[in-house]
Amino acid sequence: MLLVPCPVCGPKNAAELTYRGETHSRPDPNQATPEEWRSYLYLRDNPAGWLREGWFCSSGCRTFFTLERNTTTGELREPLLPGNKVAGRPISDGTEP
Amino acid sequence: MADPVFRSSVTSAETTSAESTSAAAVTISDVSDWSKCSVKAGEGTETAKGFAVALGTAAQRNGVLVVHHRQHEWLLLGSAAQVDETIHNLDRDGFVSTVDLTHGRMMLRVSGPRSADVLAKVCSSNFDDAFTPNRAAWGATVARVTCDLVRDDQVGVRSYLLLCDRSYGDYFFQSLLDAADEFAD
Amino acid sequence: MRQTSPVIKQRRAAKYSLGGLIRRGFSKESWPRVWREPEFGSHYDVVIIGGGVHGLATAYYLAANHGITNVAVLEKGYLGSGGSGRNTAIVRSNYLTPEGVAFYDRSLTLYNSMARDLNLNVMFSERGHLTLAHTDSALRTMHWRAEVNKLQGINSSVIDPAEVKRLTPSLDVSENVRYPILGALYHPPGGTIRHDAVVWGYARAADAYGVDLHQKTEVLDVLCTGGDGPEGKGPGGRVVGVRTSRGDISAPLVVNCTAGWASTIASMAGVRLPITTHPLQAAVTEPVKVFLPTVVVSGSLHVYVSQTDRGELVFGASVDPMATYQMGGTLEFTEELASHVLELMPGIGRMRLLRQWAGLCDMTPDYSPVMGPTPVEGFHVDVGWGTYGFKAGPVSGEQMAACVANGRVPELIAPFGLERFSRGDLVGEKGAAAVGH
Amino acid sequence: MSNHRIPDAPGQLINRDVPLTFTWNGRRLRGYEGDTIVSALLANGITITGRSMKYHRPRGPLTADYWDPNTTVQVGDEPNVRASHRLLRDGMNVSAQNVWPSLRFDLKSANRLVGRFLTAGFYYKTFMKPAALWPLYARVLGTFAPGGVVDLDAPPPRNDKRYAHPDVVVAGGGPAGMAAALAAAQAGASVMLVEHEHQLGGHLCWGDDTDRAEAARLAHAVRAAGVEVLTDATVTGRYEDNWLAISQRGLPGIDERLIKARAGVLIVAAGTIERPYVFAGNDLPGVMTSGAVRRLITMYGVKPGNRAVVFTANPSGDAAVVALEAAGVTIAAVVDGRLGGNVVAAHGRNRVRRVTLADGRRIDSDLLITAVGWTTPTSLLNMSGDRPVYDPEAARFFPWCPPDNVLATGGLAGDGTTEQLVAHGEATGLLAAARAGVVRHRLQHLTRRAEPVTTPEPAWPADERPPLPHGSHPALFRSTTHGIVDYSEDVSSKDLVQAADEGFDSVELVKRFTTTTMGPSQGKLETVNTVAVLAEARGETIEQVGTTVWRPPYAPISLGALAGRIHEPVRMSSIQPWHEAHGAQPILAGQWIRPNHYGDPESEVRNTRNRVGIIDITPLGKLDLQGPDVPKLLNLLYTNSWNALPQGAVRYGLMCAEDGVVLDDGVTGRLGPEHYLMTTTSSGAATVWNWAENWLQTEHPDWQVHITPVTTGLTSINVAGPDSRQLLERLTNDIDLGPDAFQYMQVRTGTVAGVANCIVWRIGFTGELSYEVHVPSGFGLFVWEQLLVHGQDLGVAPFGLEAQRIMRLEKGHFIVGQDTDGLSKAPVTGLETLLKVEKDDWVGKPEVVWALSRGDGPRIVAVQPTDPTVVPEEAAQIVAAGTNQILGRITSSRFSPTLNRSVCLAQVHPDVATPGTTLTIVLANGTRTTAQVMEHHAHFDPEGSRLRG
Ligand SMILES: Cc1cc2nc3c(=O)[nH]c(=O)nc-3n(C[C@H](O)[C@H](O)[C@H](O)COP(=O)(O)OP(=O)(O)OC[C@H]3O[C@@H](n4cnc5c(N)ncnc54)[C@H](O)[C@@H]3O)c2cc1C
Ligand SMILES: NC(=O)c1ccc[n+]([C@@H]2O[C@H](COP(=O)([O-])OP(=O)(O)OC[C@H]3O[C@@H](n4cnc5c(N)ncnc54)[C@H](O)[C@@H]3O)[C@@H](O)[C@H]2O)c1
Ligand SMILES: Cc1cc2nc3c(=O)[nH]c(=O)nc-3n(C[C@H](O)[C@H](O)[C@H](O)COP(=O)(O)O)c2cc1C
Ligand SMILES: [Zn+2]
Repeated sequence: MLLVPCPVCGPKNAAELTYRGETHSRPDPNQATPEEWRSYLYLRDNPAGWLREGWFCSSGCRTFFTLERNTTTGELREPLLPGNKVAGRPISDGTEP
Repeated sequence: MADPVFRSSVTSAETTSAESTSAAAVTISDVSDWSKCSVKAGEGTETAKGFAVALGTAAQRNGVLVVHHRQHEWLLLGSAAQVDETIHNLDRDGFVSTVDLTHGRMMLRVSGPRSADVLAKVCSSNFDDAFTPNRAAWGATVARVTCDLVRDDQVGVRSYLLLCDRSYGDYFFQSLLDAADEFAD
Repeated sequence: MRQTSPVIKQRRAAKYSLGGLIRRGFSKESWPRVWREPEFGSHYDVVIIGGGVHGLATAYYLAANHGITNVAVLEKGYLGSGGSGRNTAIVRSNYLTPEGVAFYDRSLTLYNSMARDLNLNVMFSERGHLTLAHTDSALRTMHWRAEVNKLQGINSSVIDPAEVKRLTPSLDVSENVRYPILGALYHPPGGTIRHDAVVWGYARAADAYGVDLHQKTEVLDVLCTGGDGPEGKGPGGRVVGVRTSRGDISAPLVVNCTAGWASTIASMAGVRLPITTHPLQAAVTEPVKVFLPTVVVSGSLHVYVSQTDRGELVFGASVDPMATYQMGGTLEFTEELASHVLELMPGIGRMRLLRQWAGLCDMTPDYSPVMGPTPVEGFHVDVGWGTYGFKAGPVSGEQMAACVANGRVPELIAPFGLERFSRGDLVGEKGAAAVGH
Repeated sequence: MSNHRIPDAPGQLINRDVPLTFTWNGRRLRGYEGDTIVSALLANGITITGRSMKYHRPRGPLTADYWDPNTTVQVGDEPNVRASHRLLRDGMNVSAQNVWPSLRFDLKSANRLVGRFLTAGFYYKTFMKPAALWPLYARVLGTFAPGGVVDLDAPPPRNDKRYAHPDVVVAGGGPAGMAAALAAAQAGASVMLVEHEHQLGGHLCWGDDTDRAEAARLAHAVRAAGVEVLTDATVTGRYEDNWLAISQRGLPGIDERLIKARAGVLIVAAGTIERPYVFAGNDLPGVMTSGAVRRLITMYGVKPGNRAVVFTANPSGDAAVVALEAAGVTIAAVVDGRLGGNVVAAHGRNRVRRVTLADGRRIDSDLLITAVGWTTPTSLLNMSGDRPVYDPEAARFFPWCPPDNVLATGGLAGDGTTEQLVAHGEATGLLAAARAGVVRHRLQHLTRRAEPVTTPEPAWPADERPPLPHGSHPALFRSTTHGIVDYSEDVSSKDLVQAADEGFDSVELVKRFTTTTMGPSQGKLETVNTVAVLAEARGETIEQVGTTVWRPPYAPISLGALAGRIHEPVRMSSIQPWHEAHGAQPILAGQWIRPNHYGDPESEVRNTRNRVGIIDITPLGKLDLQGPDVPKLLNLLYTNSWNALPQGAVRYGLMCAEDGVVLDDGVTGRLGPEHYLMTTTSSGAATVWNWAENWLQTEHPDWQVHITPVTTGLTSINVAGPDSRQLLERLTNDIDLGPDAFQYMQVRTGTVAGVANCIVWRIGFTGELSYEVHVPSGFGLFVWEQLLVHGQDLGVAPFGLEAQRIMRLEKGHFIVGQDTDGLSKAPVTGLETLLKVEKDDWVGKPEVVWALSRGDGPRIVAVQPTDPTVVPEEAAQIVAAGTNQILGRITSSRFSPTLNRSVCLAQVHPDVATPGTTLTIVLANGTRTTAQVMEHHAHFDPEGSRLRG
């Protein structure tokens, strides 16, 4: 289980937090065209790589915060734990030995 | 009219049996009748300075245990009189609010040399002295219930206060008793 | 587009049969290869990205129904290495909306004749599918589904706990448990199928028509022209080919059938999708003698289970909340799974978990797929299959083939177009239970 | 039994002073304490321990350790017990699995005769016609399912869990693992040493005197150094950030426990596993690995046979010769693989009788021992992201580059003498302790509550361990004949070659087509042989073919252990004990247990409508809101306007999500100048709290609002009915309840039944005059009891959820989530006046505005069936008359005791939402009935005169 660095509590098991997904900014509700608004509602970059995402420390300090995580390697941009990366080779993607 | 009767949320019969002698490896007692008050204020305010408790820790202030478990929030635990007095004397500058949580939170004390082992069966927090020294305060799930935890050793004996929503009372108490079972002597 | 003659020639594939098996048992003659190792071509009429059941079925029906055989299926791993090779193979048609029901029912029809059509036993086992209700509101949803299903002519009804017990004796239907079984949606035609066989069946049959199956061929870019975005990508443009790890291919039509990876391919064409990628995990136990005759799903407990004819219990759950392309799996999944399945069947606590794995699911906001053309001409999608797309493989292939071949969106898939999101017309499957297999 | 046991000798783990009795297929047998089931069976001369899956060939011990594929048995109600690992207990009932009808006489072994047709994947190629018969075939195939029998009525096992946070976890208690644990502990790390077997020592346990002395020395030192030693325990999984699953068995009173450990560093010291050899007859009882006979002889004092042929290509085979001789087994031949010797076939029916060698010799023997090399249990490393590489010189895989917080040592990492292994283990332990120190420092530094660390973070120690050498070993995988590769799946090398010939062109496809490596040992024994056979068939190297993916668990773990204790939180109001004592029918609503009714909900309705009823509605979500900017927040969260809510007033509000879909509803009251109480639905309580916090923290951090949930701090009691005012007046003296002083939609605070700080608001879900009383929960039950005592003469009676549901339906109030669904946008409610499109910003506004202008969304309408006795089921479909075209559905329905007729709410297409429209409803039994769309949502008292009275 991922250790998630809550800015207030410190590293916590991911299960202690609520994942909130890809961050995106809210268009002005009075100006937005239906296209823009619905792209805010539904469309996502969903990158295979670095993703900025929201977390909520739901069973701890109740802070909403964002962090950057690589969706293919599991790395966090601010390395939390030293020594978690596989040096040399990419982490197994499960489809190859 | 009859005088109001205060009742704890722990209604199960075992309540008393868990409160055994202090020599036991672990004792679990229901201390829900403590006064519990939440104070919210900005981090740099006079109110905050008045408490002088670092985030993530707790401290005794005039007989009240002041728990700074969350940003902008303090939990005052103690007797009704002392908590009321602390609230009364708060140095309120700017935006400060208080809510009495006495009735909304149930509180257990888990004490004894094996208390950390009991909690380690139902909570993923690290109970090692280095991570949760005496007077550490934090939030975590315990037996799948969201709790506030405070390490509050009693004359050198390891001890924890656990607060959760009142409605979980029976379930929560039973879960801890069950976890403590293997350490019963 | 140029179509070959309406009478379609199928390359002779050795017919699978008991006779053939016996003859070869004596003669030691070996079976011919299931599919060719084709040469890498530089031009195809249609390029299909993704060698799962959707991509392969689309290729097969393009050839079989429309005579379009100059088709390549590009697969970065081995055939079926995506969701198609790692799903729990539950098949049903008791969906919540009329459009969903019509669509999946067509798929069941195709599955029923598949062994004959593809000359390969896909081991379709119509063992009955039970969706348990533990709360009033879940029961209400079951009724809702049953009523819609009945109007569409689907065999589906709500049954009481006694009937649940009769159909599946290992379930605990007693009342004084944390999650009492208040009833179930019973769907007799639902069941399981051998997922790998379906993949191989379509692959073998498509190959026999001359479709080129390129494994270990990763698409690195989608080549476009005329679009609003950089490199001619994006709305307003059209697709001209793909760049792969083995070279470029030119093609006027490209179909994205990459499920969990759908967003990565779409972004190569400058198209944004209403999709996030989440792992869905599954697990099997060690085998024991067969005791579980039906497929059991519990939405409230986020678990489903069936027993294979090899005796293992196959479990699944709902997707992991965190978006990721990693397939490592988690311990929490097995813990939740075990505690929930023991609520349903307290008698199996001594069975042991043998293996857990994960696949990637392309989740959409309305639990329905995204099918058909995109703002980039020639670039089609058949994605958004989430946790339920295996059962849709045949019908999707059939309809996508028609869509690509005729340049018109067939009625059966019209409700699932990408434009529904900008219109705000989501499909109503969202009301169904969280575990939607 | 005596002639299969050898005399007592050092190293034996059995205690001959404690004989045990057990049964094998009903036959009473004896063994000793310390025996495994298999050693006891062999000591009794029993050599067939089961039959194979497909061909029902007799099988006997092969590796005599946990991974033995042939010794899986049923013990009492427990299926699939590893008999070579499970210790014998007195009174155990052991039986063979996979036999029909009996072990010795197995009818299904007829499959052996048709084996040549049961080639890989044969079922894909046949049973297609006639299609109708496939279910029958499937059932027959099902009877071949291997494995034991689950007793569904057996008492559940006892399991639990715990968490741990060790600096270092060592998987494997052989010499390298013990040395690593010791060194790490001595360097100050907290260490957990996990050993799969019942004792520490690893392969030293079946070594010579020196080996065992070294094992004892290390085991003692490890314990003395304070290492937490777990035996009969397995590291079953390594997940992200060194999150480890450890299964621990055999604790007193606990069958299996799952330990979830967050380790600083994981040391994998899993050793090596001996590979079986592929040749004709290699699955006959009597064919064993060198490790098997050494274990049986040295650890259990069992003599495995009388005359042995030993095929050896390494020191372990050589040592087996010595052990066999010492046990009194005649060595018929030693065939040395290093010198080009080979075995070709073993012959016999139920046991080895003769062996054919490559040089043409045929030798009579009842044992054929093979020592052809090792496979590396790299599974934990693969789970960590490593992809071990094949070294053709050593003929096995080695770790390549695991992540920096996972270290490999011992046989897994290389070869060497015990001293070399121990030295490497020590170096690994030191490195692990140092790295774990950095991890701990970092974690401590990032955790505010932790003991502050003042020293700068130490540098990440580089790996400067001198590597263990890779010994060279002949590449022996398959002889010139075909034999079994995967014993538990009955897959032969011939099947694999056939799969390759058919074009299953990757090892993963071959796995799925043949099921090789998919059985209980998950490839521990068979992967490398599989890969080697495929490489041979395809003319590729082992490295080119690659292995299949390893996945958790390392060794199977019981569902019971994974589940642990069932922690299913249950919530109760302070009055719930009273409800239970008074015969309430409980209903589960989320985590809450609530009273559904007290026997007769319809009479509860009548009593409330005619006199006065009280209901416990504590689960109603309640949020205390304070601060000058609360109105801004309310304006954002609710669709309607909150600018001018007077102090002492309450207002109803509707909430949407950003997509315009109805999220929740409730009332909010203003208690003081900057103090509000918001209520939400019971199920929406947490959602709304988190959601409001989210808007404050992310979009409007400048707003001054404090939110505190007080759902259970306040016990909520609704006092409803014509006499409710009269009842409440008896219990309050500081709140003026007069109809003008305290009007509908107002709130007061005061004392109720002597309890101060109660909040009372006058609103009504039931449509009656009613007061919602919120009491500090410690006194909740007290106030409830007082209401009953003081209202006795008024006929006060409790009512439950069901009565409330009936009454709210009579009043036409919709319930979010029942009458609306995941796609219902706000206009569905028909509450257009609440949708303030002129307000600047509120959540979901754009979608609601567009939905209003389109006007084509469904509507909630009140519906009354033409036949008043017909109650259409909730979810009954509304269709266009004479067709199956769906126009809507009944979302709520009840028989109304007040109106003496059925009443419903429905969601319908706007075309049929006009009052007076006749609808066609399809009932669950298939018949159709008609109903009228009503003018008002409220079936009862649409003017609301009762609740305003
Ligand atoms: C654990 C699990 C259980 C499930 N259970 C069920 C169930 O019971 N019933 C059901 O109906 N559905 C189920 N599903 C869902 C179902 O498996 C999928 O919806 C379905 O398999 C999707 O098929 P597909 O052909 O679209 O995609 P996939 O089978 O995932 O194929 C996509 C392919 O695209 C390839 N690819 C990706 N990127 C590239 C690239 N750049 N270049 C080349 N190739 C690429 C991938 O390697 C992959 O093979 C389950 C899914 C999972 C993970
Ligand atoms: N001569 C022999 O019979 C023989 C047998 C095996 C190994 N060896 C040699 O011994 C050396 C290996 O010594 P070593 O100390 O590395 O290993 P070892 O084989 O002595 O000990 C490894 C131990 O790890 C345990 N283990 C494996 N995976 C585990 C897990 N996931 N959880 C808990 N326990 C686990 C095993 O039960 C075993 O006892 C190598 O050189 C090897 O070739 C020799
Ligand atoms: C329906 C089904 C049944 C399975 N049964 C087994 C099984 O009996 N034994 C096994 O080892 N794996 C079994 N698997 C899992 C596969 O071995 C494999 O883990 C899965 O297809 C994912 O592939 P990967 O682990 O190679 O990534 C099964 C998978 C599915 C989908
Ligand atoms: Zn936090």
